[in-house]
Amino acid sequence: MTDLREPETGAPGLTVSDLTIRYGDTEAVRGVSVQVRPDETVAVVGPSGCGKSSTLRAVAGLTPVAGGAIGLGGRDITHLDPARRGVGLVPQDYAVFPHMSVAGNIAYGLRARRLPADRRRRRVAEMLELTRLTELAGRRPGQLSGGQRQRVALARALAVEPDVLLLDEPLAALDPQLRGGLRRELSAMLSSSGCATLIVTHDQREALSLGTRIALMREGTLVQFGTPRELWEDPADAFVADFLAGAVLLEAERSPDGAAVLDGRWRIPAEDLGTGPTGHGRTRLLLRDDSLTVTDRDDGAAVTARVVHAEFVGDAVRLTVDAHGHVFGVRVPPDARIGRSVSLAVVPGRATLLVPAP
Amino acid sequence: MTDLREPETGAPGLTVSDLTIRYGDTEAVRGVSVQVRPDETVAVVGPSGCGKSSTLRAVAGLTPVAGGAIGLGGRDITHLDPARRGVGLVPQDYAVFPHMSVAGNIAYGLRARRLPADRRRRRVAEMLELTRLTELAGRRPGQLSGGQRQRVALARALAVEPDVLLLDEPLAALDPQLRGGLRRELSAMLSSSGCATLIVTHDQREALSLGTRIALMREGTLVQFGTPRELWEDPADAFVADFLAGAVLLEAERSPDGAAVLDGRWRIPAEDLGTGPTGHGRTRLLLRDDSLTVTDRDDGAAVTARVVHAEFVGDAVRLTVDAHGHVFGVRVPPDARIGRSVSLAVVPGRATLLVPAP
Amino acid sequence: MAPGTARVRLRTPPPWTAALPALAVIGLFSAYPVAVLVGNSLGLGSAPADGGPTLEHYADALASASVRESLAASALVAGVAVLATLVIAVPVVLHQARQDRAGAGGASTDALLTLPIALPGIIIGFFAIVLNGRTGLLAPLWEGFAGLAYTLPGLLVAYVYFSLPRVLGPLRAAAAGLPHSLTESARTLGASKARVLATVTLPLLLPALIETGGTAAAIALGGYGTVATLSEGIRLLPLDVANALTTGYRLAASSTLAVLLAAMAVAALVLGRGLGRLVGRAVAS
Amino acid sequence: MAPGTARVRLRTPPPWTAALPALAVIGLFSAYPVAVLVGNSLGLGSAPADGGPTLEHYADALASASVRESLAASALVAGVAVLATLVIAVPVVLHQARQDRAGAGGASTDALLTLPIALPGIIIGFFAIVLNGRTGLLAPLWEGFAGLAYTLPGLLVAYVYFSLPRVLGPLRAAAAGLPHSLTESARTLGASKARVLATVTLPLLLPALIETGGTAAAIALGGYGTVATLSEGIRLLPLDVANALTTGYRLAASSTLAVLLAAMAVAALVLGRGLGRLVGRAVAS
Repeated sequence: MTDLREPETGAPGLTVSDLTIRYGDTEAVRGVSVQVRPDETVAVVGPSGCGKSSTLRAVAGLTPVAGGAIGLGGRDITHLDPARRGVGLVPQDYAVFPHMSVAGNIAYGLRARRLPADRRRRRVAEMLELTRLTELAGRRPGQLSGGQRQRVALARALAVEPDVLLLDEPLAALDPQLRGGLRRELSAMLSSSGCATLIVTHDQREALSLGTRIALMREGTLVQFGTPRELWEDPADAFVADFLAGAVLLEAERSPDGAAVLDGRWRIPAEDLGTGPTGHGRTRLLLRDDSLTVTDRDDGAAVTARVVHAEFVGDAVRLTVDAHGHVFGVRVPPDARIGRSVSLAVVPGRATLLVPAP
Repeated sequence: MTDLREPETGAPGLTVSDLTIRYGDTEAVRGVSVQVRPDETVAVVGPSGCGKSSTLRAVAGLTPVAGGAIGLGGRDITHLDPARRGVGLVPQDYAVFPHMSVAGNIAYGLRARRLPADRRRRRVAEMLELTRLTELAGRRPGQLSGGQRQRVALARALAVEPDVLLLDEPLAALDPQLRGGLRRELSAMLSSSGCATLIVTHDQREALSLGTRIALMREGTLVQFGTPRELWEDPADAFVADFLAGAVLLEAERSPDGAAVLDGRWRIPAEDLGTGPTGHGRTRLLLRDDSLTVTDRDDGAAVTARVVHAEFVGDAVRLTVDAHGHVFGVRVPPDARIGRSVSLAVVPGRATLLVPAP
Repeated sequence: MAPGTARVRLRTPPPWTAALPALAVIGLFSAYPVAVLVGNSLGLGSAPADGGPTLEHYADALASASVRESLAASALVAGVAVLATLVIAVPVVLHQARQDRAGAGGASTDALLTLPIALPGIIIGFFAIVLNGRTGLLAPLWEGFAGLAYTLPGLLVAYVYFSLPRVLGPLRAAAAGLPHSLTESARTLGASKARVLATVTLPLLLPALIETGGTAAAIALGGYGTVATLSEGIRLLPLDVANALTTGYRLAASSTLAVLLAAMAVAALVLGRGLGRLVGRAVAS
Repeated sequence: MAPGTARVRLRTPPPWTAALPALAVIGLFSAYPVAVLVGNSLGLGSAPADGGPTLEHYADALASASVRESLAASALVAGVAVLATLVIAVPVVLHQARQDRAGAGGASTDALLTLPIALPGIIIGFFAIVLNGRTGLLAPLWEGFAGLAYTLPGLLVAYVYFSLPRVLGPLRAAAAGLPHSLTESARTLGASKARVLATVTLPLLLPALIETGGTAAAIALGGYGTVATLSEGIRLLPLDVANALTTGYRLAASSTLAVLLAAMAVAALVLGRGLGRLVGRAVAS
């Protein structure tokens, strides 16, 4: 309200500009800006309590906005009644109306909009087709599986041809064993619906696989917003690297013969390092699970680390090691003999030095 | 009860022999045999409804046994009162007594056993130390985090020096983001307690990392029981391969120049294949996510598959493909151009032909 | 300890043994006195006055105009009062559910609203007299208020007040049990607040409304204190029962009236529960 | 539609405006009559008989031996009856909770057990007379049964029966809410069933026992029907209130008794709730 900048709410798709949400005295969301273009799926991801669900609820009009603006399809909907926003919401529990059939659920929004009966029936049939529920049209939700209920909620939300589809933790309520298959199914239905979509999730795998762009939030603020590859290959900070890929991001100093990290206690030769451009200013070294290996060398190119823990992960043993206060994951072959401390070196080509563009 | 074989309940540790559990007319568990040696952690894993929790509850004496025998520390406990079994149970919700302090919880079993006050205090102090709860000894459970509550339940169960520790889905109630760290913490505490442990979980990663042996159950029966590497490298059947590693197991025919799979429609040259011994009788080909690659070759060494789905998984795109009715996962570089069908070949050395020992 | 004595008794016993303690409580406190009462009303009592099985006591009772009037008045007062109570209670509990979600702790409001459950029926009758008795406090405002307490509208108001705190608790639990995401989803689908109320909230609340209404009607039917205080006016069934008992100790006749009253109350309760469950199944399956 | 009229009113309004509808219901149906009643009892009534603020009506009431006796008997009957009810109810609800878990649907047992909630107090008094009145059915068995209904033990039994169905519902919900894993864990830790009951089940059930007991005591205190039927014997406070009302219309004196009765009932309810919450906080924090 006190924001003097003109919020950009005129673009097509969804535009969230400088959104702030307060619950009592606590700011749940602070100055978050996210855009969802038509035909695009943006995944808002972050640990629990990061404000991602509040952001989605604000877009749906279910949570009051303390500052900033929300635009949808060129209209400013910041303070519009939820019934007039033109959003399609699929809540975490799917909220399928238990006292209506599958077809009745899908028709709900169309009845509320007083669509003529014949057009309503046609639209419901289309939605049943899209979500492969035609044979279940007469069933009550009580007789459906979790995945089927999700599809009913999706069909119901899509039936009203919303300007944006909002999915709140779409897979969290489902059996973990089935989640992978249902994620692929959901992804296929979303892309065939062709609707701008905002997905909220705490699971980085879901975000990577469902989002054409990812908005990563932490403690109410937006940390990074970009394509999955941008976030994967050039994380804004150590939190993003860790959250998304379990990777470690170290401050590095580049020299002609390589890079120095851990305050110069570890010098990595240039020939072992890949390099990549970063848009985040500083030179940093990105290490993933498979970037390091245990070595016998004990020169400056290796660093000594204490083994904190070792666990079998199937094709490898994953060591958790501590080197000068930084904790890394290292994969070693399952039959490797590991003592209480190890020498670590970079696997050539597997570690990336992120270098600011000149 | 009608089983004529002598159940082996005399061994140290836990011995479950030919266990059958019925709920009304349905057999929840059928003829399951599992042994847990002292100092060993066995993980019972399987999809929901496979009977793994019923097995644990039968060992604790909380579910009646319809057939078979349960031995613990050389005693037959099949029908013993739960209070006299000498098991330490950590239920899925931790079941920390809300009206007692942390120390009071840990002392509960010692009081029930009428341990003298001084020995009780000493034991409680030991357990507080082991689970790093000493500073929280006076707290009420309502003031604890999920991970701390888990440690209270663990300390309480270990305090009575049980012959076996039973953990029911120990990490399922915790925040997904914290689960990895707490798994490592739990693993460390279990190994320092030195108590025979039976863990029930639905998560294959937990089973692989926590179990010295894994018992994989499906629909009430035991499918395979062995070390994580045995199950990983020589799965008993396609279900085990899929459940544990998302891998595919194909019937294969071995010839001097390689192996033929998919009814001879795909011939893989011998030089591309690793081989391993199998204890499960038939020759089979084990394919993991990273066993296949997309190729331009279109000879007999490649197989054509339809692309069902593609999803970004960070460092790669994971294709779900369908070849002659078999569904595989294939990882390709994130920038690969993929059409509607692909030719697949084995990455040399990454696929294993399991050959029965002669 | 001999082997076997420590065996777990976990095998499921036949249902009737498991239900034994509960059934004993029922038998001791319900079934037997009810049977005796019904027996009395059918002329099977052991008192020398009763001479064998007959329906004549029921015929007598139903032939009496005053009993028929009381029956009708009781049914009317209980039914209409409970309906009015539900109409008042629904917005209150929906409002409370909203407050709860917003975390705007309505604990004190809640306590105040259900406090009157402690007020005896006799006090509520007293309220009515104080306010609307023949020389009631409101009489100077409008002469219609004088003596209103003894009329049908007066009784209705008194019984609404009697039923309200009894209805708020269960209804509040039912309203709190409705997932808020249902109404939120309905709103985002384009339904107005009124439409959401009519198509989602009320249909899903209906089973609880019916069951709670039945129970409240049963309790209102049997509530003696209020009507006893207001006994100068319209007569309800409990008054007749008490009368039959005090004016000459005629066991069979008074048993008959008691059975009629109990049967009406139990019918209201059972009907409410049965219908509530039925509607619940239709609504939520 | 003009811009702005469709704005969502989601900003949290000040608490008092949000509580308005609920407060209106309270005011209309509770606060005002209570205030009037209290005013009357303090001599502030508008009737010409009342002459300004005074505590003399309370002094008179408490000086009367019969009122003092009624007060004591009421408190004793309500308190002891509710305690006895809880003692009977706890094993029943624990048994029901076990049944529920085993899926041995106790729906019909459940229905039978709470059905007597529909039985009016007046009918329950009637039961007592039929069974244990001066010429009651049980009198031939043992002469002590004759007239027992009018004695303290007889009243206690009648009030236990009156309270039981009112207590079973809430207690059952509380018992069902106790995680079964708590008792299971306690058992595997080596505690006998009795020890688990004493150290886990009962302590965790205690807040619900206290709150339910308080509410049941409040309702028992005000229950007029039962004692009215048995009015030949021990006198309880509701009888005095009714008497003061009928024998000569003395507003201030009868208001005083009514306030005393209402205050006792409300005190029982509030004490039960407050203490229950307090113990609950001590138990579960």
